[in-house]
Amino acid sequence: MPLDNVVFWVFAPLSVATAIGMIVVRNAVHAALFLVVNFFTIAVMYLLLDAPFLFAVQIVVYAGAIMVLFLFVIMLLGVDRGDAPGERLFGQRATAAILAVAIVAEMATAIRAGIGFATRAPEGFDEANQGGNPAALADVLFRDYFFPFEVTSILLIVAAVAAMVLALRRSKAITQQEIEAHAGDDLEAYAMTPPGGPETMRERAR
Amino acid sequence: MIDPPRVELWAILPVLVLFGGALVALLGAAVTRRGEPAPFALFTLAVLAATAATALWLWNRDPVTALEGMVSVDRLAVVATLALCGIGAFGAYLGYHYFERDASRRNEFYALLLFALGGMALLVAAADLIIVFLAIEVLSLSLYVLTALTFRRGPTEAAMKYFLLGAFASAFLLYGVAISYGAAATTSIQGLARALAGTTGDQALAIAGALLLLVGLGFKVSLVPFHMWTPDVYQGAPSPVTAFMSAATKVAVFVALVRVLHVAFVGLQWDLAPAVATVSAVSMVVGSVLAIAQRDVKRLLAYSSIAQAGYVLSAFVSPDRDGIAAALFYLISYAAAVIGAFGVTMLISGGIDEQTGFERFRGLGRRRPGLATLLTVFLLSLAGIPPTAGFVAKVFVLGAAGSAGYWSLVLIGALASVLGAFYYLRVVALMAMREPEGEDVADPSAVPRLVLAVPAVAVVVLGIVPGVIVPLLREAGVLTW
Amino acid sequence: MRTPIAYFLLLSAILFALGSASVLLRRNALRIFMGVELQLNAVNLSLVAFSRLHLELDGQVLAFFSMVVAAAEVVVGLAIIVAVFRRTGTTDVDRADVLRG
Amino acid sequence: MDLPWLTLVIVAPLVGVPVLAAWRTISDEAARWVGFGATLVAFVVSLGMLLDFETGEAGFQLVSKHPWVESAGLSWFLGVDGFSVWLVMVTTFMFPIAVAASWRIDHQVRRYMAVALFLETVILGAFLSLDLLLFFLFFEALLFPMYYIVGVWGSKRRIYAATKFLLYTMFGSAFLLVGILWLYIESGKQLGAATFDLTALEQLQLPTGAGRWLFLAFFIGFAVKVPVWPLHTWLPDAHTEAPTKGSVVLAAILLKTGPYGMLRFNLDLFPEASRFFADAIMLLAVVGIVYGAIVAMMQSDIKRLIAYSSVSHMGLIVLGIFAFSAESMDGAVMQMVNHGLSTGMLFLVFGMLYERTHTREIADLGGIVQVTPWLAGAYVVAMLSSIGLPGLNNFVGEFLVLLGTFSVDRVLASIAILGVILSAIYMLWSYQRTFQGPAKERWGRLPDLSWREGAIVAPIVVVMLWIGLHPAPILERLRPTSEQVSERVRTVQVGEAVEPLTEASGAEGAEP
Amino acid sequence: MIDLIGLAIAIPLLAAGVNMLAGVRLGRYAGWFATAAMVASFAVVLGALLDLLSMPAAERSHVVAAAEWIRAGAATVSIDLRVDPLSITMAMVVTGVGSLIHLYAIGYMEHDPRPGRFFGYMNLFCAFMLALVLANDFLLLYLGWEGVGLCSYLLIGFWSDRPEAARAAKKAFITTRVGDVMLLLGLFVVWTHFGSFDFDTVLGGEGTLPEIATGTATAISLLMLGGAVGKSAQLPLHVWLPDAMAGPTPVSALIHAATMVTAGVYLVVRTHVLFEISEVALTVVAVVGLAGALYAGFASLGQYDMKRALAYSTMSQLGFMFLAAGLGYYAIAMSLLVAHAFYKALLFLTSGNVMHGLHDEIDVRRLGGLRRDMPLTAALFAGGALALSGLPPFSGFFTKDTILELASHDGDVYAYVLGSLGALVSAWYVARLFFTAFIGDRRYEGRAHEASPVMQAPLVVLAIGALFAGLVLAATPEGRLATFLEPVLGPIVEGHAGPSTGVLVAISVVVTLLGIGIAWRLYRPSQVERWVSFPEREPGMAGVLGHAFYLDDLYAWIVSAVGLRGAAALEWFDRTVVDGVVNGVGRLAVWAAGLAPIWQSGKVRRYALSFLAGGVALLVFAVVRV
Repeated sequence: MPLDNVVFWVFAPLSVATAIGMIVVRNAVHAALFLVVNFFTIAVMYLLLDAPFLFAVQIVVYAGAIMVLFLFVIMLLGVDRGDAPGERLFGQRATAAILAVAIVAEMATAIRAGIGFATRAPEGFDEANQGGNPAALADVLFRDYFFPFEVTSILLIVAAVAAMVLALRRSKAITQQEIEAHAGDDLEAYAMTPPGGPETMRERAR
Repeated sequence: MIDPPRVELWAILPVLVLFGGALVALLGAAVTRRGEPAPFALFTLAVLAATAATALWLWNRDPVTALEGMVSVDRLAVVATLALCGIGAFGAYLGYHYFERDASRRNEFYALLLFALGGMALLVAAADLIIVFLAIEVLSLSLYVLTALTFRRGPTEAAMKYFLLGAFASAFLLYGVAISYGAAATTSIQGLARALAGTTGDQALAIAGALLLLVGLGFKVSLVPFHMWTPDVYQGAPSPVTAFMSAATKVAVFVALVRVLHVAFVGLQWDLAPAVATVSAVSMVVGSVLAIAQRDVKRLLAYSSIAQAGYVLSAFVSPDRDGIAAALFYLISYAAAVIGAFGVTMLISGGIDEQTGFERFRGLGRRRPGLATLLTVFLLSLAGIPPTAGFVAKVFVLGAAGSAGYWSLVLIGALASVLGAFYYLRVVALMAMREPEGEDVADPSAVPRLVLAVPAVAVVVLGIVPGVIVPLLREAGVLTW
Repeated sequence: MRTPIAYFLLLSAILFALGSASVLLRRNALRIFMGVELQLNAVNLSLVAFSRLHLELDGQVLAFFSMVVAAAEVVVGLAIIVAVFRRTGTTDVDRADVLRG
Repeated sequence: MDLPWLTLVIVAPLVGVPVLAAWRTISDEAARWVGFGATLVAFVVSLGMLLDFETGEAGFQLVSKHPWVESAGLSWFLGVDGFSVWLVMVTTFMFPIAVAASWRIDHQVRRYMAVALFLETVILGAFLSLDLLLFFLFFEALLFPMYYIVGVWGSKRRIYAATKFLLYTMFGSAFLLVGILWLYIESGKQLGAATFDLTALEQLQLPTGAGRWLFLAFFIGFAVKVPVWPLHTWLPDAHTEAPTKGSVVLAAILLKTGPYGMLRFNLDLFPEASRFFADAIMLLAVVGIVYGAIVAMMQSDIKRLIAYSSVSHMGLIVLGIFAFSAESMDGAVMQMVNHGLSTGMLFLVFGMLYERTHTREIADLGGIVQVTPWLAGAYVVAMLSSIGLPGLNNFVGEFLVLLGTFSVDRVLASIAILGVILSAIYMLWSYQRTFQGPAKERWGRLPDLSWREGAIVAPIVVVMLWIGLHPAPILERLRPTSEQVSERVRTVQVGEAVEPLTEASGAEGAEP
Repeated sequence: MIDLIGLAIAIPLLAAGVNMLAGVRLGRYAGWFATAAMVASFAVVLGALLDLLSMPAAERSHVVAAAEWIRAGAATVSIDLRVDPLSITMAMVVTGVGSLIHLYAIGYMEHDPRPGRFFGYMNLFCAFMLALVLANDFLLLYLGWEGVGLCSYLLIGFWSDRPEAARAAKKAFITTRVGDVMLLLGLFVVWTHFGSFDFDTVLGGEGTLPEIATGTATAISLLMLGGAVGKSAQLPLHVWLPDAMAGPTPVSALIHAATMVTAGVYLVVRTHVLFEISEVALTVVAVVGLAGALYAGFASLGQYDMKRALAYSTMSQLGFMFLAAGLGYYAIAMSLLVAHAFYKALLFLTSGNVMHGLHDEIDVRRLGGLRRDMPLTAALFAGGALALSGLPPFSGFFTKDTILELASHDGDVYAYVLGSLGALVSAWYVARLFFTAFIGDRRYEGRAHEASPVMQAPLVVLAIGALFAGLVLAATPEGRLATFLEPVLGPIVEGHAGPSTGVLVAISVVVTLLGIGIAWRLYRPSQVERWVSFPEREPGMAGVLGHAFYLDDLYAWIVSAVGLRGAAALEWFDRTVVDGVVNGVGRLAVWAAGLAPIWQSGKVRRYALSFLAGGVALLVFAVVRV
């Protein structure tokens, strides 16, 4: 049994398992950690698929940056404990399960029709990877895809602006005041009232 | 070493202008916190004017695919860009009028608006699925923030819903890109077209990719059943934002859909059309039916916009230029009407603390005949009652559907428009045929009314002489291969 | 390499499905968002697999872009969630149903 | 002189609109005069049109055709023939009267007049346009003003009535739209360029199946407007809740767009299908005649009663159209005009009474004759006209329809003629209960007809007598057209398929 | 003069217009004005008659073209007036008797607030009646036919504040309308067969019969008979006539005795050609007439209201006319028509005098002995009664009994016997009226004042006519009138069966006297208590006669029980079912819309669910190829 098969059959189940774990565990932090593991497994898959550069990026960006950010926010908001007790949505789980299975089945049939389950990747990927994967990648990226690359910069700017606008909004004082104002609110009461109902009273009172 | 790529920046001049303007506005906002909003508004209008000018300049150039096949500059893109500029201008003015009276100035609004517009302008020119994806992300992120911009409970909740579902949707969109790539070994729209044209045999994978793209884009234009966010977000978001996104997003994304369905996957027309027709029919019916129960005008308009999306989509079953022209005409008339409708609603709802329940509109005809008349015109157009643009638009799209032989779709559309008339005219009746009650919080100033009279006039003129733009739209309907 | 490409694609499909499942099942906004991240990764896997299949690097580039997009989304998303939390003191999406009907 | 009469006729009423729109501070009285003046202008212009109308010509006259949306094959295509000319005349004739009758409207007069003028323009457009989409545009456009008039100036349940009217008729025209689009697409396939031009569409060769489906689509669209039993229930509500003018316009003119559409489009475009469905439709019509009359008998509300009488009368018109004999078609068109006059006048006079008593309940009224003999007299004239007394207008139409039908189908004609008896019953009965009998003291001092009201009623009476005693001028302009149409329809054999088209179009034809 | 016959119609029409519009101005001169108009019209007709007489008998049929009325498709209807012996006779009656009644009405209506309208209607009636009789085609005839119906409606309901008057008017119009519709259908058949309404075409010119199948002829003539039955108040459409007496008495005299009700007879006589082509129809006419004569005669015996009694008598007399026509003696029918016009008008007007003198008291039980207070009236009534009862040498004898005589000569035993019975009853009821009302001692308070001369004068003229018209016009079966009418109606063929004329005359006189005798026996002054209390003693009998064999009540029951119930049911059906469906659809839509909150629950996860479901559903299009 060739090595890549072994690796695949070791990490694929692990990946699925961690994904499931991410779903089922109550504690948000644990879920995040499961996700980190899952990302590792995916990174391994990249390795199998001769994408070493992405393997690295995956580990750095996802497992590193993004998930840390997640954990940080979870800690910050202190919402690590599982979902607060509340009414369940009727039939949500069953339907979700069915739909998940269904979409897998559909994609499976589509893939089968498209490329067939047995098809193996053709050899000769190295031509594409001349000068090593990163270099080749850079080649493609900065020639064919230079414009999308520019667009991503815009995208990141927008993201930054968004974060700025959303995070440091008005002066802290008002924020505090608002939090206090809303601390005691019965949220169900909101549920009954249209947007800016009692809300607006308060605004005017201010 | 790398041979340098061809960089025809002129091709994306409008986009560049918009993004540039956005950055300037952003710096301005950062520098002058709580500065006077007026300069920002004027600046935004100027930028939009410049954009429009560059777009017009592009009109007469031969359609090309530039930047290594990433954007294609054709008349479709130009027309769409012009429409977006118009919508953006009204959005900017409404926002100015809206935030003017707010204690904490939100001048980021203009920057974000321009970013969103930039994303849209890019989207309508996209010639590669990756650009489609990125552009949609740009405009989405901007819209998420715009939605939350007043940080009241409604807007923030709306923003969160919009974001979560939006991210969910973009995952599908990306999956669609991936599958298409898998099926055709390229993400270039024209490349896809060529690849799929050649191949024979089971196209299941390609179709799956196309459908996933349809799902992702369908979410943005709120087609049933991917519409669920629409009522909440439209109602929750500040009215000017709602007005802007309900009009602009639909224009941009539908144009992208034109490229995806009528260029990239035109080879699969016969497989995709039934799916498109189904979604269109369901959207028309569900949107219209659910709107009937609404007691809040913003929400009602949100549902109506769902139905409207269905109508636009019904033109997509026919791939010829007339179908595209019909869709464009519908989009333009819809944009004019809906931005006007939300604008009037904003004026009536009394500022930041929006109160858009029916009770606000009772007997408006007596209190504010001007506003009532404006809103009536817009609603009539949305309902598709002559002599407004909405009527002609409906005839065009249904005609397009008919020319493709989807007569059942035509009939459903025609019947759904009856339901439409029901709830739109209910608001009219509310304003004209009932006695006013409660105190009057409607905006007294006259300027916004004059501004909103412009789309009203446009709607009527397009309804009486649609000929003024139809030829242009048919020009735009000619797609580059 | 012997493992059929389809296996990777199937794995990616499964992960995509699991991701969406977690969106449907969890009530904590953050964990819903995690589900979305999982979906994006699944898609990346497909992209890379396809790029391997087609013997070209475009797929990997696309995956790279999608990572960037994911990062951007995370920034905005977390900011929004925090804003909501500041407003309502919860990240439970089921509590956020003022807007409905 | 050859002016673009038809365009002028259509535009004429609009002359008042800018005035009303621009001059915001206009006094109510002035606004009324502006509205009245504009309608008068329209009437005068239409007289000009009538003068230029060639007697003895069967086809379309005074045609004016200008491309409108070229790429969409849409054109401003107007024309008038023996059918439409009289409907135009009755429209322009009744409108000034209707406007004058609504002199008592006292809120939002400016808006009211503007809407009224717009309504007249749209109705005239519907009668004159020979471009299907143009027609449909007008056909749809007249819904909203009517909706508005009923809903804003109507009585208690006005919004319900207005909405019902609007939705019901829109429901009908939804099918009509599908039919029109089908023809449009088909013309694209057969004639090269897709067009809405009626004269061009007549050239289409439709497979039998398609023709029948299309016929039904068109028929439903018009049947709701007529209304053909059992699609009539919007009518009583709308009539009852509408203000007097609304009822008058609705009864006198709006309903006519339905039978006119059948006459102009169903018969012209789908002769074979017309033949095929004729029996069924005639049956419906006869049912409507008897049914409407009987239900009218039982109404406790005068306006409802008149409304149901309309159902009965309109049934007669449809009967005449689908009997396909030249006489019956003449009769049908005559009847459109006459029903407009007589029912219009009934609503008018009753409206005057209503302005005095503010009740529509038969039970509340009684003994009016002694108090206001002239008003009662006017009502009697309208009533007699409506029950088809010879010497008054309605008789001519009824007689011709029944005569023409009798020569085609004796049984149906013999049943339909029951309407003549029943109409006498419900009309006289209601008259006895409302106007005759001992005078109630609460109506003790109702004022009799004022000069203004007299002046409103008089012209109608004159015209009624004129048509009743000397209909020749109308008939001789009518005859060529009706003969032509009936000829065209009669020559077609049922089931005789025009040479079939491509399979595809046939299949599509079976779809709408 | 004959070419100006149109004036005979135009003048009253014009006068009617003036009277109706400006009657208020004219005030009490309205009556004189109207009467003048009638006299003028009479003069015109008279002139026409003289012209006609000056012509040779053969071409005594003159058509005056007036105008074209309706032309549609192939249908052309022109307004031509026909002057021939038949129409001129009718016209004479209408204008002559009409003028007298107008004159009378001046006095009778002197206290009415709105004489203008009254006389307007009267003139209008005469105009229509003349149009009816002078018409040269069926459509103009129909115009007049409906017109007189209208005027009768207006005049019966003239005192519309009296509910019974209003009801009677409506009843009259609707009942006759039933007949009119049959006539209309008849016209349609005529049209489909002849393609014309012209008398010359339909009825054939001199001697030439129209070529038409017996069946069609039967259809046409029966339908026309239906019309005639309606107008002439014959079985089974007679129910309106007695109620019609609610109108002013001159109206009863003019419309419901002298002229309009005879239109039916005129129609039958005018179209006798068609009737003859199908014998069936003719027989039916005879049967209807005979039945009507007997039925009405007995019904008249049961009436205490003088005018109702006279109404039934009118009906029975009309019955005799139909009998005559049915037996083929059209001329005799016409002469009876003329005579009847005189004496029945006379009788009505005299009873009008009574009402006038006793402020509308008309119940014979509260009359009696009137001859003391109003001798002239009594005398006139007696004259009318004699004329009607048919004692020689008065007109009734020369007309009614001639019919019987001819019948017996033709060997129609049934017709003869039953007819004689009818004659007996006629004598009986008219004598009854005289005895109960005028003989004996007063049963009313106060004194009845004799009518004014303006009312008496016309009566005298009428009385003369009533008594001697027969003698002048129809002394023998081939009397003047018959010969005058011969060109139109053909000669009278007399059979020779049965007993000789002398015997028959004797019998008829005996029969008449017998009738009068019975009347005297029952109603002579000493018997007052007996006949007044008759209903108490014989409720059954009195009920049957008084209610005219309950036919009217039967109709009423059918109308209310079947008609109105059914209509109410249909109205319910319309409201709940037909309209219910419509509103149901609306409610359905609203209900469906009400489900929105269940779906749009505001829960993101639900939204995602629906989203995913949509995606899955859509992907089906990829895996399952359509």
